[in-house]
Amino acid sequence: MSPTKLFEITENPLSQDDILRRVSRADCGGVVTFAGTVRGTTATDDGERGTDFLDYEAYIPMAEKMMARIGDEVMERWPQVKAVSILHRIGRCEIEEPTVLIAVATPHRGDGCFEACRYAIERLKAVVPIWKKENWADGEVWVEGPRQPELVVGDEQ
Amino acid sequence: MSPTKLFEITENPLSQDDILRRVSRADCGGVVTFAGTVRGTTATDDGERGTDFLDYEAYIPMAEKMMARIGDEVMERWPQVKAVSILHRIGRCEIEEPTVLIAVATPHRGDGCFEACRYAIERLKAVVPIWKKENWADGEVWVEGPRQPELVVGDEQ
Amino acid sequence: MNVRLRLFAGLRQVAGFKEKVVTLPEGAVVSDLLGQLPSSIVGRTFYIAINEEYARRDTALKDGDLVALLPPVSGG
Amino acid sequence: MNVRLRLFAGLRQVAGFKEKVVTLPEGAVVSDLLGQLPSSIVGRTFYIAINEEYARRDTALKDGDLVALLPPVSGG
Repeated sequence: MSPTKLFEITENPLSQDDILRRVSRADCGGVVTFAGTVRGTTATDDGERGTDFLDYEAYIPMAEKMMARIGDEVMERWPQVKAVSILHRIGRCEIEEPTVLIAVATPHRGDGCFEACRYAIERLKAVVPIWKKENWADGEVWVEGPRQPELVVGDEQ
Repeated sequence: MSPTKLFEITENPLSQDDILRRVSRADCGGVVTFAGTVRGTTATDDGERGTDFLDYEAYIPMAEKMMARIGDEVMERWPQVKAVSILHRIGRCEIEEPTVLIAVATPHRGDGCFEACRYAIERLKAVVPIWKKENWADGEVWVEGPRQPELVVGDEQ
Repeated sequence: MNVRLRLFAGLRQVAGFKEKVVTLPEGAVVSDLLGQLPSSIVGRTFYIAINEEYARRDTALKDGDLVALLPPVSGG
Repeated sequence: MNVRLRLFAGLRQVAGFKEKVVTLPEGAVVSDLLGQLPSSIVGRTFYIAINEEYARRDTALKDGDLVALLPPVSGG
């Protein structure tokens, strides 16, 4: 096994070349990579909303465990997938920087690499314990994602 | 406009970090990149088939023009796509190296970046004038792709 | 028995602490722990993890467990 | 009129040349050019491009055109 981790939370900038190397295999001809990047402006019904930068926090060991589990789910649902890697950054992330990378390698492009990669980012956003804080010159707020029906809520209003 | 080309045939190694920079925009939070890489082994009905390396040749100006046209088609079909880049390498390519990269940026992951990227690689394989030669220690052969029903055949047996 | 209670992100910020030890009677379940939460976070939505696995309100606790309260995740 | 005929990949390899000038009568279409192809490539499948655009067998040619014969593409 390679000493390089396939599922990793890191404070360092993410590299698409790095994740491609992590999943590259001689029997795979197609790799799909999803990059989630920091939006500086978001169009909303009330007009454009801006962000200065984001901070990410993770429950690191649980997050890496859940990301590895998403990799297992992918290999089970798409048996032709040969390799999956998920990297998520924590700490301060500037506009346009990638905060998450997900790469899926298959022998051919029709073997599920697109579908599996899409599945993996949806799962990450549902169950991996990572949170972002939006920052502006005059304030900050922790963002809470949508409620997840599959998980049991501990307490609520 | 950036001096960096979005649609390029090149003899230089391709970089996923480079193509991510070419499409990154402050209003986009999702980028999907497809990498086509050189398979060293391919499973076939007759067992495993190996390749030592590939050589690619392109009709460069026409290939870049057709790649840009695929970008136009993508923006027309997925109006929320903000940027597309397609890079293809020519010359000798070793096993596991990327030979083609296609990146599509959208504001959100559900805005068509996965579907548009898949569409673009299918179109590239149908109409962009690029050819690969498989090389082994004891020989070489130019690969011809499948017939394209939309194109008029010039001559045939 | 003693369990460690750990908070993340907005919950940590509101409560003003990251981790503390809570003493509970033998046989306690997660709900018993939740009954001792600081008032500042009562009424907020969160999920529960015990030793890095999602758990339920009726999951039994044992001495040394690490119980984390997780706001709805917003990674990606 | 004169047109340039350019071959790629396997076609170039089989024909043994990359480009040559072919003289045709005024009013010639692509089919007329194809009638003068070297026997080595007759019977092979290819597509036609004129000045970097896909064309048809009945497309009219004009002096100076660059006519490329393209084997079925295999990029990606």
